[in-house]
Amino acid sequence: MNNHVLLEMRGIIKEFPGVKALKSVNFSLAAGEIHALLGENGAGKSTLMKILSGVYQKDAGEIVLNGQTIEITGPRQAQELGIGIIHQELNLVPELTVMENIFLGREPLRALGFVDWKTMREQAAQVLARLCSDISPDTVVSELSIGEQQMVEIAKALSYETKILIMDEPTAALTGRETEHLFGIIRQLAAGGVGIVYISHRMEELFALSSKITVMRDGAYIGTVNTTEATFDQLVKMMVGREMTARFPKEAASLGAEVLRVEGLSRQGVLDNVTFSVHAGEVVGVAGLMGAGRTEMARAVFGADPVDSGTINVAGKPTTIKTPADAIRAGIGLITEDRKHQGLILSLSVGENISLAALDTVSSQTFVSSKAEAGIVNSQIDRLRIRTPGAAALVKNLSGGNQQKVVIAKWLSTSPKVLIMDEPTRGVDVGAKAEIYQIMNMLTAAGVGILMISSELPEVLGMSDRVLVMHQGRILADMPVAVATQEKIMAYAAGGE
Amino acid sequence: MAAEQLKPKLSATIIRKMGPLLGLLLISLALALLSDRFLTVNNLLNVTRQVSLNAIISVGMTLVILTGGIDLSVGSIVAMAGSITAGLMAAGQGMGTAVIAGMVVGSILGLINGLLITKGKIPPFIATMGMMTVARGYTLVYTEGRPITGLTEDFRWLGAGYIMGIPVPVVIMALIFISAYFLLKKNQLGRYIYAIGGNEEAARLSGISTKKILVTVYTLSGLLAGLSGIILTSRLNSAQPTAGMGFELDAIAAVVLGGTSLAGGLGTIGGTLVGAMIIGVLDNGLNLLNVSSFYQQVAKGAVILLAVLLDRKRDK
Amino acid sequence: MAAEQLKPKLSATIIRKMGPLLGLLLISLALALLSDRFLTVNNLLNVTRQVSLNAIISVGMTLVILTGGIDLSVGSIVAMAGSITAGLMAAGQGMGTAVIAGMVVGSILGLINGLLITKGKIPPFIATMGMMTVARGYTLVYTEGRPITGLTEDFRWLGAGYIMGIPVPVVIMALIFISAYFLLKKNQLGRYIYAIGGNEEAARLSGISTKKILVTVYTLSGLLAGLSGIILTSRLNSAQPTAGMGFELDAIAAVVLGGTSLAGGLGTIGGTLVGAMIIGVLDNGLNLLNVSSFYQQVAKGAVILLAVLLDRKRDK
Amino acid sequence: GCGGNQSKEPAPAAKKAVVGLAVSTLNNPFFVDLKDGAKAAADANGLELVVMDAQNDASKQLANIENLIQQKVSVIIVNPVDSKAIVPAIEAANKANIPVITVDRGAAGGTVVSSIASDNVAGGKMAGQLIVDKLGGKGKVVELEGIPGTSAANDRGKGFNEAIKAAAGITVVAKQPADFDRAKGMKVMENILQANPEINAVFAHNDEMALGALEAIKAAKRANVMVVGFDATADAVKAVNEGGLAATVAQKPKDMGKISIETAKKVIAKETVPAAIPVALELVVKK
Ligand SMILES: Nc1ncnc2c1ncn2[C@@H]1O[C@H](COP(=O)(O)OP(=O)(O)OP(=O)(O)O)[C@@H](O)[C@H]1O
Ligand SMILES: Nc1ncnc2c1ncn2[C@@H]1O[C@H](COP(=O)(O)OP(=O)(O)OP(=O)(O)O)[C@@H](O)[C@H]1O
Ligand SMILES: O[C@@H]1[C@H](O)[C@H](O)CO[C@H]1O
Ligand SMILES: [Mg+2]
Ligand SMILES: [Mg+2]
Repeated sequence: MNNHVLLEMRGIIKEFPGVKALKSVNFSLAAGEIHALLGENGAGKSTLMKILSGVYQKDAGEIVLNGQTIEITGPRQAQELGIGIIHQELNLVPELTVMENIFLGREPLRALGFVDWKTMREQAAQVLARLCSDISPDTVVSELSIGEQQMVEIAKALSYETKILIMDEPTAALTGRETEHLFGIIRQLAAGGVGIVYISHRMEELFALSSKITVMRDGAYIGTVNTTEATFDQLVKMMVGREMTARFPKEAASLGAEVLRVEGLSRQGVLDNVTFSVHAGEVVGVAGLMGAGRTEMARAVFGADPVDSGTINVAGKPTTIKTPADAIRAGIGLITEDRKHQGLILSLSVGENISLAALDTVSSQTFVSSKAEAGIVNSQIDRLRIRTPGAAALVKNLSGGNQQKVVIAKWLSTSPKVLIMDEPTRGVDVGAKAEIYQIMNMLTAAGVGILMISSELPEVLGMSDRVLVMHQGRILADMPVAVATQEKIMAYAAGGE
Repeated sequence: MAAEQLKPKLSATIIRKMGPLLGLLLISLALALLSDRFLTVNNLLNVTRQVSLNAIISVGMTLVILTGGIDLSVGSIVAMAGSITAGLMAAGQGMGTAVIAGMVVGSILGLINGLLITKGKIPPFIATMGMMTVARGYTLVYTEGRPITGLTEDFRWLGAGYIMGIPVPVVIMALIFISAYFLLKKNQLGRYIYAIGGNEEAARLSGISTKKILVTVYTLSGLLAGLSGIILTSRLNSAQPTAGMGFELDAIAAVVLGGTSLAGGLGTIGGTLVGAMIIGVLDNGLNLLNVSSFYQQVAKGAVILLAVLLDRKRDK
Repeated sequence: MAAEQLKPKLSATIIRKMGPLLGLLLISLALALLSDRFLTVNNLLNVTRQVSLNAIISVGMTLVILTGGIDLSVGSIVAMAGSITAGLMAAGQGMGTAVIAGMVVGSILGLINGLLITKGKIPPFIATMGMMTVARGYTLVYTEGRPITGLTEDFRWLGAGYIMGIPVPVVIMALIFISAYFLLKKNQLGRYIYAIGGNEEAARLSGISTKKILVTVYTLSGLLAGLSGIILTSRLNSAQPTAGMGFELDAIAAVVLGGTSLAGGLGTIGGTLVGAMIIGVLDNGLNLLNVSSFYQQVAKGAVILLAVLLDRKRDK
Repeated sequence: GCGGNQSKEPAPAAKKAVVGLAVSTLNNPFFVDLKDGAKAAADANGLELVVMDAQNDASKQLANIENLIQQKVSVIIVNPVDSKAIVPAIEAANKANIPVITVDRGAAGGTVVSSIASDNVAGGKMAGQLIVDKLGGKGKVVELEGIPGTSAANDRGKGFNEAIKAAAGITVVAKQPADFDRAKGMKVMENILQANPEINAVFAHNDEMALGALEAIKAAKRANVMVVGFDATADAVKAVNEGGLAATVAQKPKDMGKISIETAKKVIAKETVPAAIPVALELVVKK
């Protein structure tokens, strides 16, 4: 076997103003190995990989590639060294086409810097075909859904020869089918001798895919284990430093009256006669493949997008919802799937983000009472155990999981009757996930109805009371969780019976 | 650990906020050393009065820039509000009516800017650039290209009077800055302004009526430009159809020198006051030092660049 | 289904691109009906020659705006490059040396803009605003506030000559537009310009040296402004220290009227040509119709707003 | 407390007296000449001259004069951006007991010890009369206007139109602003030429626009169009002598600058000076 050591990172240290992100981390990767990197949100996984791919420069430590100590000074140089990366955050140019994005910075050229479009299109089509994707190379990226954009990112990383391929949560926006294709390709690459670094918060993926798992905690290296010898509980303990009880700590709440009833919601080409209801204390899970229209449905109910027809009842009363403000007034909250662009104001503090949708309740005449505001902000920070230096810290400096909790806190501050959660645990570590599930329990116990859109089937099955399955803008199935199985859901999601 | 992390960040923020003030003090120190006329009570009152016109406009510009927008029409609004105020007084109206009319005109032009931007979806740069041309043209039509005189006697007080030894424009400016400070720091509207500038879509999805707030902000900018135009008219004891040309650039420079980001979402009103003072002190100082007018332009541009450059470098 | 979806999108794109052209045709039609002088070969050549100065600057402005930036210094660069070219000729240098020197001056000023923006991290609006003031001031210093005359005879050809019946400035403009078209459509640099405007971080992570490209773009903008200044000097047979004032607004208007987004990443060079023609035809038409000077400004601003408004509305 | 100290300083007998000159703009050769004339005269008369440039902005000029008052100059010579808007500035100088002299353009109020000016209305009339005479009272004329709203544009236009109206056979076929700017003068003239197949004369409110118009006329190869400018700048006088321009109204800005300094010197010496010093306008035609 060709499993010689490709890469050694030793004693890597990296400090950001006020944060020691990496405190002497070691990591090594062999050719043909699929090596998972695991750790809580903010443990330093992305930072370590950004150093390897030339985005950040290390403060101290050593990187040895093929036996040679090297300095990586920029993304271009990392590429030339054969290091490819799929970043955690999408990094596409929305105005350019799929193929232009795939080959950005490495366009096939003819004389005088003129771009060879034909070759570019052919090669892009080849990579996309390898991923079994039907995205056209000529589509403008802004017209793609997040999931599709994620596929383009993957195609981009696959489009050139790498010796090391880093994948930082590549499946966060993918559903089962695309994930399976991707795994096939990853195994194929590894068989060809490529060393793969795989970061994911989905534990079952790590067990299915990786051969080794390195665990980090608080910027420190904790240890490396062989996947076959590792157990779920052991890994979690390494990650969070304590035992964790249950993965899906679902507590059944008693169902109350109907809090949300949506009837005949339609929008040309996107939503087709969507009808469903949510009761107080109930979690309704929504499953479906990428682009099934789940996000569109959530946005339509929330008044973020216009609809052609349909009625909405909140707590038994017919309600007209034309804007998000209408929805909030009626008692609906929406946790968007894209927290960076739609959920958070990155330039504001944690506290200002948390109180943003509930300023009315802490103001007299439009003047904000700092005391009342601090009251709700601090109680949310405590209640959700948000890890932040304080309410005044900038939200952009928190880890992904904690940012997600800030978004949840914002909506809890409005005391909603119905909370729509679109991919609420996307990119969130197991520990924080369990905490979010506990929050959901807390809410349902208090009589809140939850509509939870999720692409993780275990989560849908583990946390819902009822499951809806969407396909091409329609709800194809509405069943109690007791009768739902992965296979059944997948069948409906694909449009079958 | 939490407290530990808070400290370095806080002091960094303070330095960031103090940067412009430091710049102002340095420039003032240099001028005080070069000219014995600079650091007199009289001259400082003089500078502050000169600064007040731009500073008042800059308050509105700060709000606009905080939302991530820009207002190029303020100079033309200065001229139009001033002309209409003067026109009414020349036609026999009292000062009160005329002043209110001028402020209403400024507000309406600002309102139109806001509607063009929110309802018409025209980028702020273009919407307010169009307004700049139209309002200037209309002012010329209204005044027939001539200055308007024959203003009432009491009207002069606005630009030339004193309240307890402080020039009236300075008092007005102070009141506006204090209000703006509270608006931005303590008020819901202020919070929403920062939120829109930080991430308009997220603000909208948090239930904020972003359009209403943007319209309010441009209206306020128009109102303040109008007020500044009225004070200018009083100072000159006549309305000039060509008044206010280029004022937009001085206002934008004041806001940016004060540390507010043109991308929106970040900045303070106190910074803007400091920024406006830097420009005013520079103008005044270069005059006192008898720097040739051509070199004055070179120097002014260079100092502004240098100040922003140092500010940004320090940030790194 | 894919093909089905593709069609409406394609035709929508075409309409989007045709919008400005439609506007130009409508305005031209109106003018042709109002004035029998408008639609003559002579006048059309005349308009095109007048437009060429702004159009050449607008090509550079298009590149800059596509990256998400802005260049307010072009008007001052026009004056400085023109003055230095004229100054050299007046001092006895030949036309060739003088013209090259003028273009080098434009490029250097653009280069400085680029460095201030990339190395100095000054926002483009502020960096080029500072340059606008400094370059204007320096031009006044250099010319002592007077026009420079005494240019060589052959130099006149650049602004007043013809090549096969076509005015030389128009030929130059055409060559520049064709080059820019290929640059943006077919060339790698063009890709990078769009990429930086669309998502600078993504471009950087793709290994593109964004700074180098930004510096190149601002340098090109300076070069083209310089060239325009040289042609203007030839047209006037003298260099004016006040030349080019306000040119930046016309160039920005041309780019935006042409459908390019001020946020960067979206737009075409063909649109800019149409945008520049709209402004030129408007100026020419209002002159032909002998519209009173005051109303000209109102009309020009209103038409620009209306055009952008319709363009944006249709987009919805 | 330092303001009081300084006024108690002994009067610097040996120090040169300082004269402030607040010019409307230095972007225009006319005012550069005025300033140069003043500078030369100040040097010759042992005075220190402080020049301020308002860049054609009335509010900037007010600030300029306030700053001159802060410097406690002995005399302020002002070339107003606008005759009416300058009044508060002059009143402020009056209050500070600094004598004020106006030059080129007058002031509509305040106490001015002497005003040195050419009469722009009269100048416009002279230009108009010349055109009427040369055309034999018949023909089509164009008026290129200065920056809308400036007193020079208003007054010259007024004088010109008074002269033209007196001749029934003369019609103004186009009247467009070109902002005292040569490039705009050329562009506007090009368009006017397109619109009007027959044009006999052009009056431009200053030489810059006249020279721009001349280039446009030459390029269009239109013969027999007489162009009259205003200011008699060096370029324009040269063009008159070469037969390009028909005439220009000379304002003698250098003399204005010189006379204003000489007047200031007399004011400092407490001599009496005439309240109005007219500077002769002169029609410059080919010698
Ligand atoms: N540019 C930055 N400036 C300041 N702090 C940063 C920056 N990038 C990361 N950090 C901090 O460094 C730490 C490590 O972050 P990193 O993104 O590497 O975590 P991660 O393990 O990838 O987490 P996640 O699973 O949420 O993606 C966190 O505390 C984070 O807030
Ligand atoms: N910005 C956009 N422009 C054009 N089409 C879009 C856009 N966003 C989404 N779509 C399309 O709308 C449809 C529904 O997308 P949506 O994001 O609602 O799906 P989803 O079920 O929420 O999937 P995901 O798992 O990706 O969130 C898809 O066909 C998608 O391609
Ligand atoms: O008298 C001057 C000159 O004619 C100049 O050309 C424009 O401004 C006027 O006031
Ligand atoms: Mg990460
Ligand atoms: Mg979705």
